[in-house]
Amino acid sequence: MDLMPKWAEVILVPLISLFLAAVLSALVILAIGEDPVAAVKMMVTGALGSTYGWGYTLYYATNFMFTGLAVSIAFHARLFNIGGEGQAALGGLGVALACLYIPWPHWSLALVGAAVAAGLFGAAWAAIPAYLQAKRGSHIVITTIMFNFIAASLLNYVLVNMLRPKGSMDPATERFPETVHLPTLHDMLAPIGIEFSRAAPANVSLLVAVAACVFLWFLIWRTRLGYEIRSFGNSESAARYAGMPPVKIIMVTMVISGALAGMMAINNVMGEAERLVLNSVEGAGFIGIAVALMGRSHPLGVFIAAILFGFLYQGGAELALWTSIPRELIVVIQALVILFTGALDNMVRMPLERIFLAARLRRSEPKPERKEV
Amino acid sequence: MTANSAPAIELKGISKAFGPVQANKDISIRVMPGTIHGIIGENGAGKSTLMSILYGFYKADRGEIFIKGKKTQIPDSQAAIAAGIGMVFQHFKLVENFTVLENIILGAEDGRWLKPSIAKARRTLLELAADYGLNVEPDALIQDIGVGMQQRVEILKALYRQADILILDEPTGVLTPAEADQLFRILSRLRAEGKTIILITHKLREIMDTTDTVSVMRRGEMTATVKTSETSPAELAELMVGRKVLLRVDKTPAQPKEVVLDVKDLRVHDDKGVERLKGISLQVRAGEVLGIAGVAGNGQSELLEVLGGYADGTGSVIVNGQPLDLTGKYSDGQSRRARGIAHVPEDRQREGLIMEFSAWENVAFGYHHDPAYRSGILMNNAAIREDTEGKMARFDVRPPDPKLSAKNFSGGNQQKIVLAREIERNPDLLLIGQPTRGVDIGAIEFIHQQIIALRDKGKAVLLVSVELDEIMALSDRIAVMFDGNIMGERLPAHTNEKELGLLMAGITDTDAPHSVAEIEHNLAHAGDGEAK
Amino acid sequence: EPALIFDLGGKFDKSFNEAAFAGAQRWAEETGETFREIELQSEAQREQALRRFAEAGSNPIVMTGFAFGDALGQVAQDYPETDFVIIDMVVEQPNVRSVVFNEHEGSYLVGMLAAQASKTGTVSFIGGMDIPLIRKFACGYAQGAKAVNADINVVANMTGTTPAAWNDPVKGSELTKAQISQGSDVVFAAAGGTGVGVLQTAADESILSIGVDSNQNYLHPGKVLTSMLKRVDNAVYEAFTDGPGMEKGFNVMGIANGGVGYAIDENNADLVSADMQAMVDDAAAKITSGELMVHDYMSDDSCPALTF
Amino acid sequence: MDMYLTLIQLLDSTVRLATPLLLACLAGLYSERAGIFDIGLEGKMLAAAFFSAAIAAMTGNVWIGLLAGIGASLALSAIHGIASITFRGNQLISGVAINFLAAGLTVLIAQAWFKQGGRTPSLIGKGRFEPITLPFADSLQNVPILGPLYYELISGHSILVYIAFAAVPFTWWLLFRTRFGLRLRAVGENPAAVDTAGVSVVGLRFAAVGICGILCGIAGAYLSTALQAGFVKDMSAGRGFIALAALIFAKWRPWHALYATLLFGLFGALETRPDIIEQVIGMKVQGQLLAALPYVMTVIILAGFVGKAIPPRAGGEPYVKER
Ligand SMILES: Nc1ncnc2c1ncn2[C@@H]1O[C@H](COP(=O)(O)OP(=O)(O)OP(=O)(O)O)[C@@H](O)[C@H]1O
Ligand SMILES: Nc1ncnc2c1ncn2[C@@H]1O[C@H](COP(=O)(O)OP(=O)(O)OP(=O)(O)O)[C@@H](O)[C@H]1O
Ligand SMILES: [Mg+2]
Ligand SMILES: [Mg+2]
Repeated sequence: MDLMPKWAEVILVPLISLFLAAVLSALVILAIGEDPVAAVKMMVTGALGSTYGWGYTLYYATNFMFTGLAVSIAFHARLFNIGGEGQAALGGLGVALACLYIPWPHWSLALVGAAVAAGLFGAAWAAIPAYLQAKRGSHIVITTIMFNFIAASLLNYVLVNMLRPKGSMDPATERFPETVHLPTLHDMLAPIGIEFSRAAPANVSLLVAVAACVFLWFLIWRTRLGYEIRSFGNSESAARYAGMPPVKIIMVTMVISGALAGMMAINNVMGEAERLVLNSVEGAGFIGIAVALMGRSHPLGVFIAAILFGFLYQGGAELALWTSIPRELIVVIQALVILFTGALDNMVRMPLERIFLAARLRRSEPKPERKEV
Repeated sequence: MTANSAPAIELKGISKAFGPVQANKDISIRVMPGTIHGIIGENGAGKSTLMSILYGFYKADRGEIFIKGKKTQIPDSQAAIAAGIGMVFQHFKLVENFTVLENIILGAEDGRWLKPSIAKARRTLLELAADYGLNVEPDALIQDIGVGMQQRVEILKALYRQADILILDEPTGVLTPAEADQLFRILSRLRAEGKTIILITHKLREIMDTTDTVSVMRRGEMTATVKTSETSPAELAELMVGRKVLLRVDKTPAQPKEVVLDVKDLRVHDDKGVERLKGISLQVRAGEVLGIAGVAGNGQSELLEVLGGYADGTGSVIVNGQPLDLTGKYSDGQSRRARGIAHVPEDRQREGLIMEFSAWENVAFGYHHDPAYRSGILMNNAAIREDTEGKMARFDVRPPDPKLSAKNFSGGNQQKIVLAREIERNPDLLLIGQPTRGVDIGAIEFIHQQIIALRDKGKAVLLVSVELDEIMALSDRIAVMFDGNIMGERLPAHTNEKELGLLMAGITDTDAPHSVAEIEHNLAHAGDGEAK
Repeated sequence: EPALIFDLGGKFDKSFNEAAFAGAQRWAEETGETFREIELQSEAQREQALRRFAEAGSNPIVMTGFAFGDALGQVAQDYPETDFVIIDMVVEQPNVRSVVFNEHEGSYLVGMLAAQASKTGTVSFIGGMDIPLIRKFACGYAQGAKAVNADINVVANMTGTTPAAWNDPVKGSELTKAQISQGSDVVFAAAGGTGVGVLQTAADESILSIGVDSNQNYLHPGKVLTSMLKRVDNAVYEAFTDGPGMEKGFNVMGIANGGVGYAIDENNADLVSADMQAMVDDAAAKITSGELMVHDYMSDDSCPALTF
Repeated sequence: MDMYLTLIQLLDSTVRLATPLLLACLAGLYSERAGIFDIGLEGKMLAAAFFSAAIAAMTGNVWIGLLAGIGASLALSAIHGIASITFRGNQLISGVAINFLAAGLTVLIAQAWFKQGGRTPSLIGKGRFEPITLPFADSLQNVPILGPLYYELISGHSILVYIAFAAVPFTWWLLFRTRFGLRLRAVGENPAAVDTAGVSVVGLRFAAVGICGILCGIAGAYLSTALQAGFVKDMSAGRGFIALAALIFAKWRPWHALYATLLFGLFGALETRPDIIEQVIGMKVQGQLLAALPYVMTVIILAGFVGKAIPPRAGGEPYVKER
């Protein structure tokens, strides 16, 4: 018998974990001498109190959807992709090259082209660790970490020595041409009469991210490939027995994962900065881990968790702006979420399981024992 | 040894649950000093759990333990060792890349520094070897010695800690009959010295031959404790399963036809480069069951794996006149299925099923590319579910609920799901490993019937089992494997367990007299040449 | 309410950003008013920070660092009612005031002091991020040193090629040690927060160092020869004082208008003799009068006194 | 001779830069030998760097600072232990969480305590570890060849450097010559064997994780109180990951850990001396390449192209007796 009903597994456990993380975060805020209630209020007004706030919240959420999905699909194959950061950085390079060197007639075509380029670059960056894992058994966690650093060095080199326009001092590409500028929510909602802040960077990539969520749900739960990925993730030996080629599954999964992480760049590089700067990913690759853990690797969960983290991110930025609480508060919250929903999962789960078991035994006691088989 | 001396061990009211599984229910037992006490019971009856509690590996939920009449708390193995208990686990607890000596002193070192401990252990080991004939190479790495030797190391570990109560959990599962005989001689020696021994086994013969008293467990409960001299195998079997047992399979003589599987000079190397199959040849015809007997770990698993498509090999394998791809692109489970080969793997939980998947998802497992189960790149879930309902009904899987996860079925029902999936494909060749491991008597009968029925439909069956009884009952021909070779083939009617046992120990000249030492040497050095 | 945005080195880099902070503080103390501020955490936040302050109605908005140039070019258009001040960069928008400094002139002066103080005949320079602006420092420094001692050996290193180079004291320290082993006994750090490590190591190893932007003489009294002052504080102070509606356009701050200079205080009084000071002041006067032209690296991307 | 002095200077720099890597690498070695993977070395170092600098700045006593740094690192170790040993959680995820926790908390606390944008004040006087001049260093300084070697390279480091180098033979001896070492290695290979031998798996693993915490604590303290005179945010700058790379490079062996970290330290030293590289190999090498080199080399090692690295067998797996 399952120890817990499904609703407890998918809703109760994450909620309790989240609650614990929130309580600890509040304590941290108290400890640095600030008022948690006021902080939360400020975060809510800053992130959700205006279309400007929403615009940033959704902008960040878009990033996190991509990276969260990237980590999730890898989790389904029991692969831990810590390399989202590097893959997204490379995706940015793909976007920059596509936008700078191809004369796109219209943003919509540019979006498709840039998304493909971003996906390809991200996928390529994930494919190497995947290949090494599949063929040489190199632990993918370590190799993807290493690839994050290598990506940082590579991008640094490319921006400083190759893509930096002549005479410019900062290591960044030049601005993308006007034609590839993506419509923001302001542009998209104005025709239907909704006034949305024009300063906020949320843009059409949000729709792409939502589509990616739907696509991934379909891929994982409805297709034969998804079935193979899940099989492999649950039991490698069984997948081998069934004749599902491990090399193919690892490669395909990681390529999809890397492509998703890379595609984040259509949001931050193409949609927001409109040029490639150093460290454009800003840790979103790592936040993807927290998002995937909290969302239980389910696309719907990832969607919700990404919005939550978008809120935290924007709210945290507001806090940093108007109070003396540094932005690092978000990093602490993120750490606590990863800790409680990921590493300390059993701390929440074990007592719950015991409670449900006891409840079930109590329920079944009065009746004469019913043999199950 | 006097009648009124306190029992060496007394357990009172021991209960233990693993989550929802009640592995031990209110168990009480007394074991007198200087005796060999047998415990028998089906798979999953709770024998290992009970002994692990006595050894402090698990903690009981309830109950008391008395050692030599004194109430003793055994919260961990340290306490058990202090109380003079030693245990040889069903699955050995050795550090593979440590030497024998290091394994022996682990946890029983003298003082903080290793050198003197090792030196002392080396001396003691020599003495023990002289006393009991337990010879081992002290500086060999565990990963380089055979299972029989590993078991010796486990026994030596217990003796080194001066255990006077020794628990052995299914010690003979990995031994040849001759090796087992030697083990039992050692146990008799130990008993003669006043040590108390608890012996867990499935094999009624071992119980009858060696024990003084025997306890029977069933479904977590202790059903009886009797003097061995006052009982019979039939009575024990009945106590074990709760009803009369019929250990015979009704079958008509085989009518072999054309050769379906033709294997020639098949070789397999494991990932360390050790040769596991050393060029074996065999044939299976339509309408017959070829049984492969042998001690676990002599290449049977590799044989199934390479035929099933998930290990690479060299040599020639021809199925229905067409060669099989042994290393290339078409050497995988999918291609094998396309060739009419079905495979019930040895370990259903690791290979045959995905425990987290529902029954219907498992029924599609390996056949998810089947046109009936798919639509385009998608899975046709509705069709699979419907098909699963039919299969569950025909194979009497209980409960017949396709949505239930595989982990929530009992072992026997899990095995039935795998069988239904593979047999209903109506394959030309069925590869089947350990078909009834961990399955209760009722289900065993059903499974055996299914295998014979497939044979009678004119299909070829290659059966691998470590249970000699099962091999004898089902096979039309028996091949014995030892150290990656086939030692010989026999017809069931013209052989017996003794002869098969010698073959299983690598001795082909079965008519000549053989010393235990020779057999031992053989087993210890199986696979040596390549290991280094 | 005016706002101030610090670049990646952070508000307390003891140098460039801290000078800006000091200017804002001075304004706040004198007027009793308040200002808003934020330290950037990453490249990608520049635009958000600008927009957020503009949205919230801060005016003027002052930012320190060339790296804001691109983002400001975008944002300034969206908020025509807001005045922006950018330091170290020129942004041509009607509502932007661009303040740049003649760093080469100030560096020239401290280069002269370095050459006079050096006993080994080797002085050195440690830059932060390798960009033309920092080369401009190095080039002025080398010219000043060579003006005193034509044979002097000038060793120059850059910490890195990315903004992280502004905040890597460990590397600054290792570079200093490397330069000491090459004979240097006066080191000039134009490296933001990295300079903290340079000055520390110089003090530990008993050589002289030269601070930058702010007056850093106090960091290791008696061990910092002088500091090349870049009056970012004045620029910020003036921007805040002028307030909304200020004069826009292009401001150059050089020796002539007190924008750059060198620091003498009680911490380094013993290190700089009256002779040294006289010589340097003389050069300063000549620069002011136009009699002496210090070559500006950024004018033609080359340096007569130093190769990179 | 000039070349020789340059070389000495380069090696001197190598030693300084290798020291934190070595300490962290040995820290990881204890933990991973006991079967607990630790990608949280980075975070522990960072936390230790902050707390040692902060407490040293407040008390003016670097030894109290060192203790505080070790304490902070141990606290994070305890979290890792509770998550991965007690609650049998995913060790990798726990490590990731610890890295973020340290990155965030150090800045938050630094800001709350010192209001200097996530730094500590600069350490002065007794607030820092000063270089130690070994006996006779001054008098031997002018002996040709050996003099500079002894004076520049061997003498004149802070006490923590000597501790780090002494930790190598000590670790070797502890692991391979003592009862504790035998058990520690066994628990990383097969915890069930240790358990049934009557030794506490949990105890051993916590001990290993604790040692790991202490060593990371020293590594962090070295960064902020010996190599530097104060804490700046993110000061560990990926060194924990390089140490992890070195650990794999060293195949979990103490002496090899020394060689690996010295090699990676040399890369760091070379980054500050582009002139030397140019002299030796005759062309300019991009700093980015040097920065990436340890990671690239680790990937190559991991891929098994140069000697396969086999981690302890039970590594990364929680020890589960009852399902
Ligand atoms: N560590 C464990 N966690 C959860 N359940 C367990 C564990 N060990 C055993 N069980 C369950 O407890 C029951 C009794 O198992 P046990 O191993 O004691 O049986 P056994 O009599 O030794 O069987 P076998 O003959 O197969 O060795 C089984 O249902 C088994 O699945
Ligand atoms: N490891 C386990 N985890 C969860 N549930 C288990 C586990 N092992 C057994 N069960 C549950 O306990 C019940 C009894 O299982 P068990 O294998 O002991 O059955 P059984 O009575 O021996 O049947 P069979 O003879 O078919 O094996 C099953 O219904 C199964 O759901
Ligand atoms: Mg058992
Ligand atoms: Mg069962």
